[in-house]
Amino acid sequence: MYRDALREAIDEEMARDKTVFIIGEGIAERGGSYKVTEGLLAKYGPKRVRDTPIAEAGMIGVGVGAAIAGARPIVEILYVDFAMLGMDMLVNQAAKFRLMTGGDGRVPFVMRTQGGTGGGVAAQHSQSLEALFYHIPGLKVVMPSVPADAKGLLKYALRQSDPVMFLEHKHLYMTKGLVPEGEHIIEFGKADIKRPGKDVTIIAWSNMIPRALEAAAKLAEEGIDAEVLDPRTLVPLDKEAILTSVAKTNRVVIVQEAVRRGGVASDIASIIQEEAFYQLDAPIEIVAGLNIPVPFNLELEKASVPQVPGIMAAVRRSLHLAPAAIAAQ
Amino acid sequence: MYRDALREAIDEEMARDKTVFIIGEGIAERGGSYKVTEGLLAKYGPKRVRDTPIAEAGMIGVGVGAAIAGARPIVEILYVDFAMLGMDMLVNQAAKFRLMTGGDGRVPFVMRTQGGTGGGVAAQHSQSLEALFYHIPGLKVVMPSVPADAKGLLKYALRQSDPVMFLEHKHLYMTKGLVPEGEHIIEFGKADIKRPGKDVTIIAWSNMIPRALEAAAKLAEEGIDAEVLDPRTLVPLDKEAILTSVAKTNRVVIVQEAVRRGGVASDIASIIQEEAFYQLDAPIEIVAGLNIPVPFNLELEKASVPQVPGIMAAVRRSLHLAPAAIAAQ
Amino acid sequence: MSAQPKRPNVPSRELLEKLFRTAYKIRVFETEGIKLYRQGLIRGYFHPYLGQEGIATGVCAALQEGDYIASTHRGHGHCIAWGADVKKMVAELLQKETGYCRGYGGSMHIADISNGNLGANGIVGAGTPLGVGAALAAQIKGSDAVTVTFSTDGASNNGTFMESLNLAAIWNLAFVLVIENNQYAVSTTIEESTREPDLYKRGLGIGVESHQVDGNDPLAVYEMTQDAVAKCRAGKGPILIEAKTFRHMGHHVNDPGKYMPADKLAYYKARDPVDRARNNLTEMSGIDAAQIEAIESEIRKEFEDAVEFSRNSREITIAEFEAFTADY
Amino acid sequence: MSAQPKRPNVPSRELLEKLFRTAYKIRVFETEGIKLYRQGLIRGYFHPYLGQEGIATGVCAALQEGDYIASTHRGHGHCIAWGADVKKMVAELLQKETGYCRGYGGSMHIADISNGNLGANGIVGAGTPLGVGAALAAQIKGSDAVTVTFSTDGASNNGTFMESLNLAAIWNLAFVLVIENNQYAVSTTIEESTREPDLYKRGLGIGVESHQVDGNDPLAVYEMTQDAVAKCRAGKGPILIEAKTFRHMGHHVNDPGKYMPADKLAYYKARDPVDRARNNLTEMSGIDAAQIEAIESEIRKEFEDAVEFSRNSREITIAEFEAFTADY
Ligand SMILES: Cc1ncc(C[n+]2csc(CCOP(=O)(O)OP(=O)(O)O)c2C)c(N)n1
Ligand SMILES: Cc1ncc(C[n+]2csc(CCOP(=O)(O)OP(=O)(O)O)c2C)c(N)n1
Ligand SMILES: [Mg+2]
Ligand SMILES: [Mg+2]
Repeated sequence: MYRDALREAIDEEMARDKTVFIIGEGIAERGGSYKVTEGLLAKYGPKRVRDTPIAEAGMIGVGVGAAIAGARPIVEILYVDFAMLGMDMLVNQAAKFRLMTGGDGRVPFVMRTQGGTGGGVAAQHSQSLEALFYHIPGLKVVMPSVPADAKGLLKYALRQSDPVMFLEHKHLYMTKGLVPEGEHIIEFGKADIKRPGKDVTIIAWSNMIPRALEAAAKLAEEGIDAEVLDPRTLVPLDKEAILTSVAKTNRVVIVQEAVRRGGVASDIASIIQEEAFYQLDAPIEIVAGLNIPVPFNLELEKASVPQVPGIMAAVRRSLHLAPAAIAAQ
Repeated sequence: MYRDALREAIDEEMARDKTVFIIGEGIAERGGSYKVTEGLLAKYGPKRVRDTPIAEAGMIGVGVGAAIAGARPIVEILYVDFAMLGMDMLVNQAAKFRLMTGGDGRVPFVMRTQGGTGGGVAAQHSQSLEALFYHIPGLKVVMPSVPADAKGLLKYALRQSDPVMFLEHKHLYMTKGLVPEGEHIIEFGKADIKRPGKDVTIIAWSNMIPRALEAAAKLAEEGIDAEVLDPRTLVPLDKEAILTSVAKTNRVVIVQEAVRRGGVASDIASIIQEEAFYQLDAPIEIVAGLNIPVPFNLELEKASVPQVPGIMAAVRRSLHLAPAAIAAQ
Repeated sequence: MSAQPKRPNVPSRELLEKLFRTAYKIRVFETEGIKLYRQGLIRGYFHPYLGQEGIATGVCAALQEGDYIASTHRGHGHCIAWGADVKKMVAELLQKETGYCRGYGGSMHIADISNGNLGANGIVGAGTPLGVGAALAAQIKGSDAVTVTFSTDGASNNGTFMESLNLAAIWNLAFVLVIENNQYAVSTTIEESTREPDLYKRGLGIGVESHQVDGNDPLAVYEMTQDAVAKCRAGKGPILIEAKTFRHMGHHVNDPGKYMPADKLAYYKARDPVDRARNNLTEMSGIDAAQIEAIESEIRKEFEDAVEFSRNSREITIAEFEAFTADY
Repeated sequence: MSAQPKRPNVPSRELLEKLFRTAYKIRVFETEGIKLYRQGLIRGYFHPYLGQEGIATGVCAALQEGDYIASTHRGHGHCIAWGADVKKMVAELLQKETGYCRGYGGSMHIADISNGNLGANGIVGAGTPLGVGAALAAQIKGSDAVTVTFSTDGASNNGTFMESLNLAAIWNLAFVLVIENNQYAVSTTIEESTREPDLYKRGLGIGVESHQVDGNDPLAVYEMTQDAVAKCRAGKGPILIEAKTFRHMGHHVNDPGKYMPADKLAYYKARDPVDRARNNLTEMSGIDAAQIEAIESEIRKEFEDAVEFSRNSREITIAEFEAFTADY
């Protein structure tokens, strides 16, 4: 499972490198709200696995400071929404430090947190905020969708020297998937084709991957062969892989759970239209969260973020299938 | 001047509505770092014009609370960079409150601050962060480029009921411009054509407007007739005005001082390509800040954000002028 | 422990009954609400106020119309003590259109703005700056309203606590910060979170009058709050009150709370605030068992009616939703 | 005021000379630096440390190799006291490639990571969590390094202060927080910013050993820091030290500082920390005027050389810039 893959990555890296440590709320004895850190306290002791008070700005700040001083902190923030309390430390310190010091200062800092909607936790516990980090040069942004990627990317994160926003999804912790045996490391900036196809490129990440794959499977029954591309890391972004896929399909649908306005999808779209303008046979479709805070009511929550039928409809639009053909579905 | 226009707006609205008040660092006796609030203490007294300690999260938080309780606060944050300390209050409280309360709770809150590069104040005092607010549904984002807009938009901000990020520019405070006499109010969501033209649409805001106009004037000497469109408010965005202009010119250059990756320009580009795909004769060009923190060194600072020649080059590219023609310049 | 105000000689029957009614209503709401949650009727988070009823009860009894409260993620008790309509509360938990937030907010966001309840909050610590803001608005408007923020031991380790309390202090705001020190933040103890578990001491360092009170004694809480509120109305605010208490169960409905030591739990259960309110009422006012029973069944009935009402209410339609969110 | 450690009988001549050299070097750096600024050679912000030299001087003399410091926006003094290369400092202010940050940082961002200087900071208050983080890293690595964060009166009203000091406390970190209370945040006085201008009291509320010292007395600062550092190395950290002081001029080079009362300024100028360091050296070690003069001209020469060096240095080229930022 996704959460076990994350735990394995942390465990292996803590064993390998004694400067790796983890702090967060309820992560020690209790093993964390999503059980990612279960067992680590017993194995690595209270110096390297610590509970914190409810002090997000402080936790992130001390993590950044520890990283500057040469340790490798993992700071677990319960919900990405709460990371807003630590934005100054992320935006003005972690992200800036390397450039401000002319390259001497490095910040090998990893913030692990989770976002997305899930079961009526409402507006302050349901956001997908990757776009905020994406816009801040100096931060890496990682959004694994499957257990193998979760493990490989987290291990890589703990071996490089820039601050990493490692964004998990509350819906994915219990999802299953094969994880390669042995040392399994995935470099940043390498997209993964989760499903090859030739008619249209669906770009998605995190919890939108399962939905995109479900949509692709259903579209296959209609004779539409969709490629599903998972960038896995948004910063750095594998532009090459995206452009290669677009060159093949000439049609793009981007799916993000985050709100439409100013999301990462817009940026990817802006890049594709700039660099592959003459290859596009249709406008790039963006399927995204509505431009609103997430409502508590479950039906409204569901209506607020992309679902499989919405993805399918966007694909059909991009293939210029007449609304009639769509309605017939 | 821009700063006088801002002061007039605050002054007039404080006179009109006794619940309008302003807090910030050094804004009372000292009149603020940019002299926007000069004289207001004497006129409205220490209850409604208050200095605060260095407590950005607290200032923004109490502003939001006061707004919820029916007052009309203006919170001045010295640099938009420092607003990162109050992001939780902006993102999780101010922006969410109306929806979370089913519409009963309103937040007539105005945060005034300034951003942008200017004279070697380096990475933590030079950011253009509008994209972060733009991505958070519930926040309005206003970026006036000339004194008249500054006044009219600030007056409107103080009469509506949603939280407003009123983003000024450090380079604009001393710029001059006509401000209409009498009650001068500008509704949000109305773009302004700062220069009409027919060959290409340059979309820009804040301090990029003077540069876009300068570029347009120089391009006119080359026989290129550029339209310069200033959205003035990014949220709400006047899509109609943009699409009307694009329908006329079929070519778009978007200029923003903020970094390219995940900026508002990308989002506007994504909208145009979606809604006016078949009208575009060339890829939308984005001229933006580099994807890096702003360096201290003045030459590097200058190289980090859009300058007039870069805007001109993008316009020429969008008109398919051969590199040779460009080189000839 | 700092000085506590003296108890007035004889609390009125009216007051004692009010305290009991409130405490008992919270108890019923939470006990029955948990059942609804377990039946799957309530989604999202549900943080019960069981064991802490004495605080909201005592504090709100000392406030008057026009005052403000701001609450926490564990907010049902504050809402009820403030006099909320139980129907609209249950309807909100059941995500119905008749709820306080029309189903948009849920347990962590119930608010009643027109009535001075600035709302529960999903961000630990956020109620403090918001409450200070309401107190600032009151001062600017020249009103004599007092604002109370209910806060927590957990929140007192967050920067917002000192930062906004300091603003209230320099501006002499009519603001009372009530720290409900239930000694846990989920499973983390107060001793793990700070070297100084007497949280009221933090106010002293920034010149704020600060007290400690037994949070399980509704009358003591009431009296201390009354004193604090009077001082605030006289321009002598803000005031900090730390109320020591303990949860009767885990952090939220699905947390078994195994980490809570049995003896400590037993100690606090023996000092149950609802029992105390009931005992105070019987002992000090001479009301008899039948009258108590009548009050209790009236309150239980109110809750049952609220559930009935809520079950019969409809949810917001997609069309209404689209209209409501059209200008976002 | 809390207890101060007793002065050891006779400070060594070595120590006294070190204190004087440091204080004087800061004085020269700032005085001459301001001239360069006024000539237009330095851009951006320049916050002089004039009048506060006693603090950085005393604190850093009590530290040893391997320790860490984190600084403020007014950071030149800390940097110099820490033993920085004046050449690289001036070069940085002149945005040259030979500067500490190769011209990328400027006055507010000078750092020297490999040497334990975590850097100045443009965000008031940010040095505290960063310093606590360095202390945490040291604890995890099993090193006996102590971290000192220089902070300010202004920063102590910001949430980061209590929030991160509390983390240092629960983890018993080897961390010393030095609050340079110069009684102003730009033009806002400490009395306007808090009801309790004795800032060290804030540490007491969270169980942190806290002291106050005369920041204009380098020797007193040294002794108190030495004691604090020893306690930290023995696992008894963190410790808070409030050093009272006053600026000799406005907030930054372009601030005339008219709001500073003349009598207060005169009071503090009469207690000039550089004079004190010089007097201590002459009085307690018997060094003569000629030797003092020799030290002073040596230091002035060092600064002049640094200016010469910096003027002759080149700036980063656009090609280097592109290469450096390629992977952002
Ligand atoms: C800023 C923030 N951090 C973390 C959480 C997750 N969280 C919800 S309740 C809670 C524990 C709260 O403890 P305390 O503040 O003492 O209140 P109590 O639950 O004891 O009433 C935590 C960590 C949150 N909601 N907000
Ligand atoms: C978070 C933040 N808010 C505001 C500022 C702007 N600013 C720079 S220095 C300063 C005053 C600082 O006063 P204090 O912290 O006491 O330090 P001092 O200047 O007295 O050394 C202010 C408000 C800032 N740099 N950072
Ligand atoms: Mg608690
Ligand atoms: Mg100061």
